[in-house]
Amino acid sequence: MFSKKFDRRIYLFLIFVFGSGAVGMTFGFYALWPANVEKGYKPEQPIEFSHALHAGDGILPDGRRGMNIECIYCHSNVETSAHATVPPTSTCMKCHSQVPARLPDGSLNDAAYKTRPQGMAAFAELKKLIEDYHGAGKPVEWVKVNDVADFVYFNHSRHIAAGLDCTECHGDVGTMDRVERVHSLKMAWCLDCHMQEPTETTTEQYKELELRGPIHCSACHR
Amino acid sequence: MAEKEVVGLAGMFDDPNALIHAAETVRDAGYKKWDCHTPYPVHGLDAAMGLGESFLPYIVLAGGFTGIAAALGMQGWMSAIDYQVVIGGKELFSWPAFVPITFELFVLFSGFTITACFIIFCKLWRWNHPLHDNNIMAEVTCDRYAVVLEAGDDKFSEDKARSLLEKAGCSDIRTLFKTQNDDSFI
Amino acid sequence: MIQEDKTKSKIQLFTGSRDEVNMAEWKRLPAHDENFTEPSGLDRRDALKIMGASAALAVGIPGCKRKPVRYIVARNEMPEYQEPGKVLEYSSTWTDGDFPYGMIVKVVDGRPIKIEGNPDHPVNGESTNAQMQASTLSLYDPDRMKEPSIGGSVADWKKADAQVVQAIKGAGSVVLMTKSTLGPSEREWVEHFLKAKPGAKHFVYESVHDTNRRNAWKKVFGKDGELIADYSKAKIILSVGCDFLGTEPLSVEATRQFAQGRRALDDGTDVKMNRLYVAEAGMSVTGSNADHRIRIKPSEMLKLVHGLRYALGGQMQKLTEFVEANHLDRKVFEALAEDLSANRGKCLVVAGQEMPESVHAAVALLNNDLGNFEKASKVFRWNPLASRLSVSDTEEIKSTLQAGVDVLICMGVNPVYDWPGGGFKTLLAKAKTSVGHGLYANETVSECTVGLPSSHNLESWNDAVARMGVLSICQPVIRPLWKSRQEAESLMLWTQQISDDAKLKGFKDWHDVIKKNWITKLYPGVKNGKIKWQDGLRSGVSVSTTFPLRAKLDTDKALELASQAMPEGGAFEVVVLPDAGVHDGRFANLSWLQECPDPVTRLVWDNAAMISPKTAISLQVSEGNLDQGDVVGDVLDVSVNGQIVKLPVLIQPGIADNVIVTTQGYGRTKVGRVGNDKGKNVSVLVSGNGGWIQTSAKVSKAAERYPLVKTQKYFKLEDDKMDHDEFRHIAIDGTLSEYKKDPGFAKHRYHIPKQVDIYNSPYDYTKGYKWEMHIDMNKCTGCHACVTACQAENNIPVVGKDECANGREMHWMRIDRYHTFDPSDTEEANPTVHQQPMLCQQCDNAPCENVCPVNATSHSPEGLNDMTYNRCVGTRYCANNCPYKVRRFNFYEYHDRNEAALINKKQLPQFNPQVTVRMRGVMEKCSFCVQRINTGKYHATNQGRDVLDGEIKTACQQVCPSNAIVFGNINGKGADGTGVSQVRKFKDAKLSYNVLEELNVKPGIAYGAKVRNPHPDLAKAVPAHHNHHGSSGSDGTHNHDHAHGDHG
Amino acid sequence: MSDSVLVEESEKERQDARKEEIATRRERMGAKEATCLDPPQLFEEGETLRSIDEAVFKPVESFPKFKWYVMFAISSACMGLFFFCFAYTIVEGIGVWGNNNPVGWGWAIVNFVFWIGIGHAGTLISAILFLMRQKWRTAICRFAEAMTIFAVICALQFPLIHTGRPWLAWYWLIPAPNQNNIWVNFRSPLLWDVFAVSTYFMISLMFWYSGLIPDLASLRDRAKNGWRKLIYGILSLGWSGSNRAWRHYEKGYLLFAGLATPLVLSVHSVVSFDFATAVIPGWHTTIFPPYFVAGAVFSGFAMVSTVIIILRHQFNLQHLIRDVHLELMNKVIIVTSLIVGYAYSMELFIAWYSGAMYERYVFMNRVMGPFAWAYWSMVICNVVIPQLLWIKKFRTSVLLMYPIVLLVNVGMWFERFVIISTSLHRDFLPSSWDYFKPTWVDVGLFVGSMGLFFTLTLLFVRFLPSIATSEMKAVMPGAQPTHHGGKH
Repeated sequence: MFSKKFDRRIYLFLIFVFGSGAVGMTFGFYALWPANVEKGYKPEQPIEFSHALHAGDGILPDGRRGMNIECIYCHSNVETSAHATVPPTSTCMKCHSQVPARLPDGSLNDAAYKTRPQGMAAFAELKKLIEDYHGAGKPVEWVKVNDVADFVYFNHSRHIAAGLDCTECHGDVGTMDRVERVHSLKMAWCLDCHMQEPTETTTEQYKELELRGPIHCSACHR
Repeated sequence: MAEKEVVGLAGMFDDPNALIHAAETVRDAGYKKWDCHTPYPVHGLDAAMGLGESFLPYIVLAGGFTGIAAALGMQGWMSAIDYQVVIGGKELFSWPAFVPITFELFVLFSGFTITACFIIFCKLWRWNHPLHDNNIMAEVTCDRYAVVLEAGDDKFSEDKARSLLEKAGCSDIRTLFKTQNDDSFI
Repeated sequence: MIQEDKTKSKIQLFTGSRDEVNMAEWKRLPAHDENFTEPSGLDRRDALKIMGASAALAVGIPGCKRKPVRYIVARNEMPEYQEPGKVLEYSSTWTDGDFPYGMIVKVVDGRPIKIEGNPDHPVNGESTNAQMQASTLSLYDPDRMKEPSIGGSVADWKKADAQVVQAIKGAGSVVLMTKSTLGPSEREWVEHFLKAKPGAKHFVYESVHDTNRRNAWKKVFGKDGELIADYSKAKIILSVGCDFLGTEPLSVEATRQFAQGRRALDDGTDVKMNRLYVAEAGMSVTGSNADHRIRIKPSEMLKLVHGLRYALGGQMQKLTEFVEANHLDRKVFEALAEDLSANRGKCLVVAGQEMPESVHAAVALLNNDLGNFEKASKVFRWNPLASRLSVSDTEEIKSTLQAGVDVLICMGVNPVYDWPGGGFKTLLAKAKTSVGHGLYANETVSECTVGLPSSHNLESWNDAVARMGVLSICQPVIRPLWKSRQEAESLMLWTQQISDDAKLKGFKDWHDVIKKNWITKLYPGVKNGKIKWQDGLRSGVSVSTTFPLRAKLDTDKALELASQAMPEGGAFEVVVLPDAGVHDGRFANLSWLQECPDPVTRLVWDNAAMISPKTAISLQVSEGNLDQGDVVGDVLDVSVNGQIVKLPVLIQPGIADNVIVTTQGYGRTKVGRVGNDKGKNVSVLVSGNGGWIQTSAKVSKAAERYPLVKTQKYFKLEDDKMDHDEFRHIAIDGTLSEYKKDPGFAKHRYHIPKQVDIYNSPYDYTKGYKWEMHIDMNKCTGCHACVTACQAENNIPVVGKDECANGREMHWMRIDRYHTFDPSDTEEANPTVHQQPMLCQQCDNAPCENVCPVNATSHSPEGLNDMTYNRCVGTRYCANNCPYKVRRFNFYEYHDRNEAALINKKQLPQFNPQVTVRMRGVMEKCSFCVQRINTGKYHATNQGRDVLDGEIKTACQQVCPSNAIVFGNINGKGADGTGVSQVRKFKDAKLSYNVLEELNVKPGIAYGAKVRNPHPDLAKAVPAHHNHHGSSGSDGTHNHDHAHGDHG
Repeated sequence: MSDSVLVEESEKERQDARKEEIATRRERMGAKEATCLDPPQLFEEGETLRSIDEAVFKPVESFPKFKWYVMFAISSACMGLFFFCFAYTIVEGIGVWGNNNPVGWGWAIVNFVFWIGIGHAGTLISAILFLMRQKWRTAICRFAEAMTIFAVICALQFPLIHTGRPWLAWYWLIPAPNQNNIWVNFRSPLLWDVFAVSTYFMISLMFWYSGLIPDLASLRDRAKNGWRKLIYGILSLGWSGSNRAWRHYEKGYLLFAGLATPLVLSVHSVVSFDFATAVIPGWHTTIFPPYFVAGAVFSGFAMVSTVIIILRHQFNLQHLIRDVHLELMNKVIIVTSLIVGYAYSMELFIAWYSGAMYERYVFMNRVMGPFAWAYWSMVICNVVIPQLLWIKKFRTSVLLMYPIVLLVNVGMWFERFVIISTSLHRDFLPSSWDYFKPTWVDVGLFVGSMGLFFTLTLLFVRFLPSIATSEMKAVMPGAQPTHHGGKH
């Protein structure tokens, strides 16, 4: 029974068990590692709103040119509030009840202009906005992309006042047709920045601690 | 049945004193590849076989110190360097609080080292043994003692070995044959 | 649709300004038909649970990797002033209670979440009481009446109105019963109604009222109105059964003024110390703050006052006779008489609203003798416009109803529950049509032919007069959640329909009435009335200074009234008082108030027969074996006029012997799932027209037993088994003379060993922000407003009676009460009471932090002991290792667990979005309102400046009527930018000490030792233990360092 | 199990062989009259190497008796209760226990410390007695080591389940990299516990298993059935009894014993640090580490006696685990009982002597307060009753000693209960004082953990040799050479 062959079988068995365990663990950890899961989240939105068109200044695949609208035009509370705030549809309508929409080739949709707002509704997405939502008095249910857990109390205004650019967390939204999550927005990712050398905008207390931002618990959790 | 390959010679004893005597005889005869098999550790056999002190303690000590280094390194790095969480007004590297874990890891690493040494030096990675094939194993794990001379030894020849064992006072001498074909891998 | 985000909304404080509700916007505020009360999607707890579950399944399938999809629901139009997560503050008035305090309502995303006092309001300022705090809870109460009903079946308003109007039109006799706290506009429309319907009668009904006092004053002063005492101006205060710091209507103002009169801490040289004598039968909040307390049966009160009058008139003999007859301490009375006569015009004698008219007349005479009504004296003012109406004669109501009426309208009153002596149900049944208008389908409303749901205080327009010259507006901050209508509007609509007066028909709704009245009555002839109206809404109150008014006492009439002797006392006397939490029962469905410990007894969820220890021995009853955790105690049969109530026994030192004290407001049967069947209804023990004192009651031990739950079970600072030296110096007090000799006596009371740290803290607390708190026990009266405010601010769950019995209440802040007794007081009859607010001490060397294995509690550079709920695994080690035992563990999922007793999901909108809702298995504790600190700090930092002193206030600090709590940056400058911050000043005061300082945990909260002000002749007796301990204090140079040095 | 045929030998043949053996041995040893100074007689006359094997391996190689099935059924039912209560607690929350606000730790931690303490006797018997060359340990060391492992398994259940969120606790307590970038708190005694107890478990397991290897080899070689041979063969890791292996094995075993000895002291010291490093009066005492270790040894020996008395009776091992072994264990029980008794009195004395009022109060409260019944149960069971063992009759008679060791187990459970509950329920501020009352879940978990322990024990005696035969053999009279071979 206990031959060399027996030994080899046992070695093979052990190699198989530990090997597959190791491979499985590695794969499992990689697949479940929150940073890997969270990044790249790009859900479909009720209205295919293009940040690239509105906020970007590049040329879109369909030839339209980005309008380079400042973020704060729509996300108007970002400098004063914890929330950047997704604008009410009335904000969209400030322009879309006035400004003519453009056709895919970039030319002005004169027909739409003349018969507005019904004409503009020719554009399916705009139609949704103008008729299904704003017209019907129904709120748009945007899918949250850049989301943190409920026990994290992130304050936009503090970060803006400290001199951060929107893109540092949200990525270059101006190039995104559909918004995508570019960072994990996990605690470790936040700490990457907070533990850096202090900058000029850091408050005195954290400068003394040689930190860019606070790293104690109640800074974010309460 | 074809002629079997001889892998060694086993001399069986019933008395530990005889075993010691036999071991001394074999040792003095200058054999290198040989062993004694006993159901329990027999005192004095190491000397009788010409084996020195086990070197295990030094390896284990090294393992233990690795544990201490790992413990202090881990605790220091995690508490004082990587994320400086201030706890109860204590310093970040509050070493007195790190002592218990350092000690535990010393013991743990030492223990793992012993186990590893067991597996390596007691050859616990090897299940096959010629004694199995010649039905001697059951006796030496119960109540008999065996002196086994391996065919691989330079001085080994079946007749000389047999006479050596006889000289050592052995009355039950058995030849160990290679019984199984182990060529195929699985 | 009201939230930016269905699942949560995070808000920045301090951005809110107090705004008018634009009428157009108001109509757009969330209403019951929107997805307001049923938040779809996940709430925080679910998210937490899912987090936990997914972590538990950490090796799960990669396919289920994403958390649930969450949405941002953007509005179509953003209402004016609103921003997602922004706190809007609206001025309003509290009309739910017995006094119209001004309040600020904090509204987030259309949800009112917190009540604060209105700083512009001259009566209460920024302070509130516990009941006001619970207003937001009652708004969202799912047990409220939701739609009108006719004959028990659901109806709509149109039908109900039609039926009521038709009934009134065809009726020969109409009776309108209202509560006493009607605002001026409501009073006006009651008049309109009575004019429009000849033969209609208006009765004012309350089960708790001050009409005995008002009637007496009316008789002796010759005019209707009320005397308002200014406690800050009095050097000697004598309370004759008056709980002016507790259940009396003006307690918030009285507490502030009383505390102003007890200043020892601010500066050693500026001591201002009144002396409070309390003569009472029960043990009240006021009594527990007394310098001298006289335990006396209620039937003896009149004699006491007369005795004092004689004594002041030189006839000491009469007083001595009285004192000896009642086995009281003669020295106390001699001291009292001496104090009163030495402080003519600067003393106050007040009598409780429970007292009969004769006592009030006698007290008025006593005050008159003492010159307190004279012009030079500032202790009393006459207010001709009282906030409350006098209640009607209950006998008159009874006889009217017994004669049979066609229509009976009960508006906001609940006589079926609390009619004195009971039995209103039969009277109600005599009315052909009965209309009940109430917040709940309560005992009365459910008996009425037509039941109508009232809108909540926070959903209604109203005005209120606090006193002459103080007029405030109540404005809605949310559209009615249910199909309810405020009572006044119903009355207006009915009046319009039965009246021929065209003027009345011009009003569209109650808002019109309030607006017009405000503009025309307050500013007659002012052209731009609209601006005045908006100013009014913004500040919430209009104050004109017409005070002080005075009244002249008609001594003959007073003498005549005062000579009406009180009935002689029998074997047992019963006193029925309003409850500190649920008042007269109207707040019975509010779990915060049910679980808020009684300020005196620490009883929760029940009322009880409170008796003295001696009475308990003579009745052979006990509270159960509390030592063994057994709270099931004996029950007494209390019988008055043949009516028996079974009341569980609560033994409370300080109560007069052979007196049973109990509280109203319990034993509700139809109020809601929280309040139903809690405690016993004692209204049968009360007789009509303010008969709360029953001098001949029969009391016997009943066969059954009943569990009574107190959140605190032990009240002594020393143990009987131990040497008398083993006295715990936790709540430290001393006398005024002791303080004058050694202002630092609190630190010298016992030996504190020299303290050495083996570690140096990594933080330098002398720089930047370091948040600390100071609690002045001189000012704290133990009213418990802070406890409820903390609960409202921090989403603290209610756990229910059973869990409280198990010691699992969740209050982050509690007020510890301790009793000490004079060594001669072997019966433990008359305790000296210590009240000590106890909350997380934010220790710099926090013992809780060291023991947490997962770093869930750690220290912030600003000195806060952070508790990170999401990191906590719940070992409870931190709670064990907390010397102050202020950490609270979520043994169950309390927010969801018990549908009936607890805040359930429908009250989710009340939750403060700034604070994480903790799940089961997580430790929690006071965070110094870190959400307020952070938002305040962000606000200041964004503006490039430091936080100013007083800019950030904790919830408990903000609500405290006596300003006992001071919070701030210990390293900061004063509010004016110079000097040091207030908290630093207080902490550096000599009177300040740390609880359990010898443990060297370095608490961030310091306490100001209580300085008692007994009469110098009696100072030795009180406090009891100090002769034994510490340095004698005779050596003025015996300073702190010395105490440390000589034993180190 | 199909091969559980005993090696049949005719009774006569066997007796003859034994007689012969005795005669030769006597001769070899130079028989003389026994004196009281002689080491205790650990073997019956006539014991042979083979007879030990047969006696020890019989339960493993034969079908169990009906009694075994009955006991197994009962204990596994209790184990079922344990897992039910476990699940119930996780589903409902810690609220189903009696814990409340001042008493944050209740029966769960009592049970934890109790089981850890039980476990310590195993290591002590194995390691410390090994270092002291106490030959009598060989009969009981294997069982005691197994008991250690099972007791630690029982103990490990409690720290996990007593947390509010065990689904997070099990991996947040390990310093593993994570997305929050946050580590554990190395200053917390609970984390020391995590390291100490898991180290203890690992070391005990390795120690126990290394001891098992030669016996597993014996079992392998005795096996007739192929599967049995295969399984024991794999488990014995190819042990051949080679002296070149024995050389390292002996040294390694000695090192294990040398490591396990300070480890066992450290583990219970660390467990006692849970209390000793806290600020709570009654916990904050420097006497705790030695006091806990002595208590652990005390309770452990009592538990070994409790179980082994039944075991040897069940499997007819009286000739190997002899009364003399029990007597020796009882002597250890007396000594440790005196140590804990000293600790109890010293606690009271120091509390009085310290003059610290909170400290004084806690101890007065222990003696006279609401938990006095628990305190006095503890004193009577742990200090008073064991004194009966001074009487030889009680030391040697199984019937007389059995109630005593049972009561020691009870008393030691109460000791932990007294330390935890009485200190917590009344500490500094009287306002927070309360009482602790257990619920049925508390009781279920404790009784259930007993079930878990006995289930594992019964499986152990069924499938593994419960006496270390190779060690027994080594200390048998005549087993070692009379003259030690050296270089001639």
